[in-house]
This record gives sequence, C-alpha cells and structure tokens, in this order.
Amino acid sequence: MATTIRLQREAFDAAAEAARMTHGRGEVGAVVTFTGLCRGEENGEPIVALMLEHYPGMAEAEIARHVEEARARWPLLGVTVVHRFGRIVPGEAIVLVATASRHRHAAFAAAAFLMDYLKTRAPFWKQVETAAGEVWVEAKAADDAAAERWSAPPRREAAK
Amino acid sequence: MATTIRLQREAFDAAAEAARMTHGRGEVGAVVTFTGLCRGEENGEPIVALMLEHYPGMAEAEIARHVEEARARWPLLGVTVVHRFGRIVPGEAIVLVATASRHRHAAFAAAAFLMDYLKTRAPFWKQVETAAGEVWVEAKAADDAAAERWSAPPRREAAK
Amino acid sequence: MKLLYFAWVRERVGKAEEQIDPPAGVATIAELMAWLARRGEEYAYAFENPKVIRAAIDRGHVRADAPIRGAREIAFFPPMTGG
Amino acid sequence: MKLLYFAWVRERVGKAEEQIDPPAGVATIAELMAWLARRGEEYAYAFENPKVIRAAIDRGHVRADAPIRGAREIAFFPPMTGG
Repeated sequence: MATTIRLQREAFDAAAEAARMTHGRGEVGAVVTFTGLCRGEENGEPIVALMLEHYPGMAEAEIARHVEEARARWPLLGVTVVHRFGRIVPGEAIVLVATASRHRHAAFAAAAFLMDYLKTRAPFWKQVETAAGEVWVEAKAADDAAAERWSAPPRREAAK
Repeated sequence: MATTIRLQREAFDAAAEAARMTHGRGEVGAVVTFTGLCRGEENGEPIVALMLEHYPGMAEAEIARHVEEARARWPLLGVTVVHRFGRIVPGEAIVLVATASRHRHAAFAAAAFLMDYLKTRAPFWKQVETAAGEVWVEAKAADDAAAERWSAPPRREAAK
Repeated sequence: MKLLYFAWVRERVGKAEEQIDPPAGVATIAELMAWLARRGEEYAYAFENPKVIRAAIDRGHVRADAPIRGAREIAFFPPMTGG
Repeated sequence: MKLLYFAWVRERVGKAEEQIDPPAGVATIAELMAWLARRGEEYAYAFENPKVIRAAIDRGHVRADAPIRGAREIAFFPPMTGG
C-alpha cells in the first residue's frame, strides 16, 4: 500500500498528493480527500492567523500508528496524511487526509476515522491570532465523542 | 451556496473543481472530495473500458434534487457534482462529489449521502467492455442498503 | 406518448425511443409493460421479467402501480448503476 | 529525565524543556505533576488544574497513574487540537 505521512511548515498541493497516491494503480476505484482549512473567523471574530505547535517525533509516530489501525480496519490501497505546523493564514490548508480503496465505503470510513483521531490524539495545538491577541483553541467535547465512536466495545473495555 | 452540477463526456480536473468551490470563501473549514475511478479489472477480468449511458434531462434533475436534499440536511457552503458519460478507460475518473462546510462532519456526511444516491437513483448505466465482449453492470444490493440508511423512519413509512 | 428505453432494455427492444398510443385500458406502468410485451418478440424479451425494470414518468422515478394518464414521456430501464 | 512542555503549559512554565531528577517517592505522572507544582509559582500556575493536563512518556500517551520509572522523556500538554 502507498503510505505517505508528512509534517511540514510549507503549504501543500492536495490534488498532487492524491494523484501521487493513485498513480498507475488500476485497482483503485474510490479516492476520498479531506482538506481542513483555516477559516477567516472564529465565533464572529476575524482571525489573523493560526499558529500550530506540535510535538516532533511523537506527532509522526501517533499518525503512523493510526494509519496502521486504519489499514487493519479497512482494505485500503493508499493513505496520505499531510499536517502543517507553524503559522497558517485564513484560506490556507492545515491538514490533508486522502484514502484510496477499491470501493467507496472503506475510503470514506478511513478518512473520517483518521480525521477524528487527528483532532483528538495527534499532539498538535492550535493558537488563534486575532487583532486582540493570541488565544489557545480549546479541545471540543464533540471531537472526543467523534473519536470515541471508533472504539469497538471490547477495545473500549480493555482501555478502561 | 456555491453549487455546480455538470454531466459531461470529457475528463475533469477534481482539484480545480474543488478549488473553484471554495475560492475566496473564508467560512469554509472542511472540504471533502470523492472521486470514483474506472478500475482496471472486475472480478479478475481485465477491463478495456466502461461505457456510461445516461438519461439526459432526468439525470441532471435527479442530481439537483439530491443536492437540495443534502443542503437541507447539512449546513453546506458548497457542493460540486460532476458525472461523466460515454467511454471511460481504466484510471480515469467517472464521478466527482465535493462538499464544503464549516466543520468536517457535515462535509463527510453530505459527500457519502450524495454518492449513495448517485449509485442507486441517478439514471446512469454502466457497461463493461472486456476482451470477451460487453456486459451491463448489475446493480448491487449493498448499494441499495447504503442508500436506504439515509431514509429517516417517517420518510421511509411515507414512501411505502 | 413518448417512450424511452435505456441500457439492456434499449438493446432488447432494438430502439432508444418511439411514440406509442396505448388503448384506454392500459392505465398503469405495469399494464403498459404487459401491453408492450405483447407487441413482438423483441418486446417480450425486453419485458420478460417486469419486476426488474424501473420506470420514470416525465423524468421522475415511479413505481409499477403509477398511473400513466397524462404522461408525456415514459422511460424504462434496468436498476441504475451510476456513480 | 527530560521534560517537555507544549502550548499553554509551556507558556506558563516559561520553558519548552528541561532536565529533572525527581526524588524516589515520585512514582507516577500524577505525583510528578504535584512535585513540579511545588517548584515555583510558574509551575504552580501551569499545574494548578492537573486534571486538564495530558502526558506522554517516551512519545506515547499515558494516564495520570502511569509509572514514570525508566522514562527518558516525559511531556505535559493541554488536550490536543490538531487536524
């Protein structure tokens, strides 16, 4: 399987990443991409920029572990995860998850799964820069709940 | 909301379509794209090409109706559906669904919903061309079941 | 009224469309299929298993018990396989 | 052992990393946070609500009751907000 995991400061080209994943692979019938973008405002307040901090080393390892878990759950032919860090301005992409499979359900499910985990388990922290100053983004209970839905009952028990 | 629905014989550029949908829209935080590709083999048999027949007029209307339903169900900021007809060779894209929203769940759900409906309700028919000749693709029960999951109980009752 | 045929229904009937004028007793999609099936062996072949054939009236999906009165365009086709 | 701090934990402590050598009685992540909180007002501020702080040992998520013995690198940070 084609797997790409990259953390970088620079902007990326989502289309080129997805194309690289499927190039010359005749078995691929479905490609799903998720692109997370920096919005121009948060709670009605204009955003100047986002600053993304990460834990180098652990971030790559956590993402790789979840990509392996996705591969174990669904018959994937390709997975690409690109996550930026540093300063990101409105309209720019923050994260790309792209998945390829023979059929659409695996590609959709794996992309949603990886995004739910990136939101809650990958060691990244967002700070919003507004005209009034900087403030750390608070984790959302809704994101925890979304990640939790992927825990099968036996695994959830084992984790307790 | 930015809506694009297009049926065409020509190949399309999925990335350009998605970029057009979000260009200059600062509220967009999540973009999901689904690309359906022509595989190189089916049941172990190499495919020479797919021939897609459609019902002009009805196909556009059916897709538009389902895009409206998606907009009613989720807070979308953009929807793009491009579906090809005619002859398509392995590796080429057949269909693109792209959705944009503030948050990822709406974008993921709307894209999956539209694909499930396109598979089962949009008037397109696929014929596979192999070295041995042409054969019409049979509808899959799994696709009907996938589309059925979007029917809320009261609506399902009403449809019976 | 105008009839349209798609995919293998079109191939079996041997044409993509035609104008027809069914007798007054043919009131529903199911009855229209039964009437068509008696028009010749190509129609008999196309409509030999009407349960698997889908229909649209004026470009909207309908069921076999839908009345055809007033329809301008009726289409018959196999289950869809788009996407 | 090496400690790393991220996001507002880093800002409150006033440094991104440091080497520490806690006494033998400090056996778990929770005890390490309590010990750190007594090292000065910046630490007291950073660890004033240890329940909201997450920890990793050698780059793997751990819970507050995880033993720290043998750890080379321990990180403290707020709940993650990536993606």
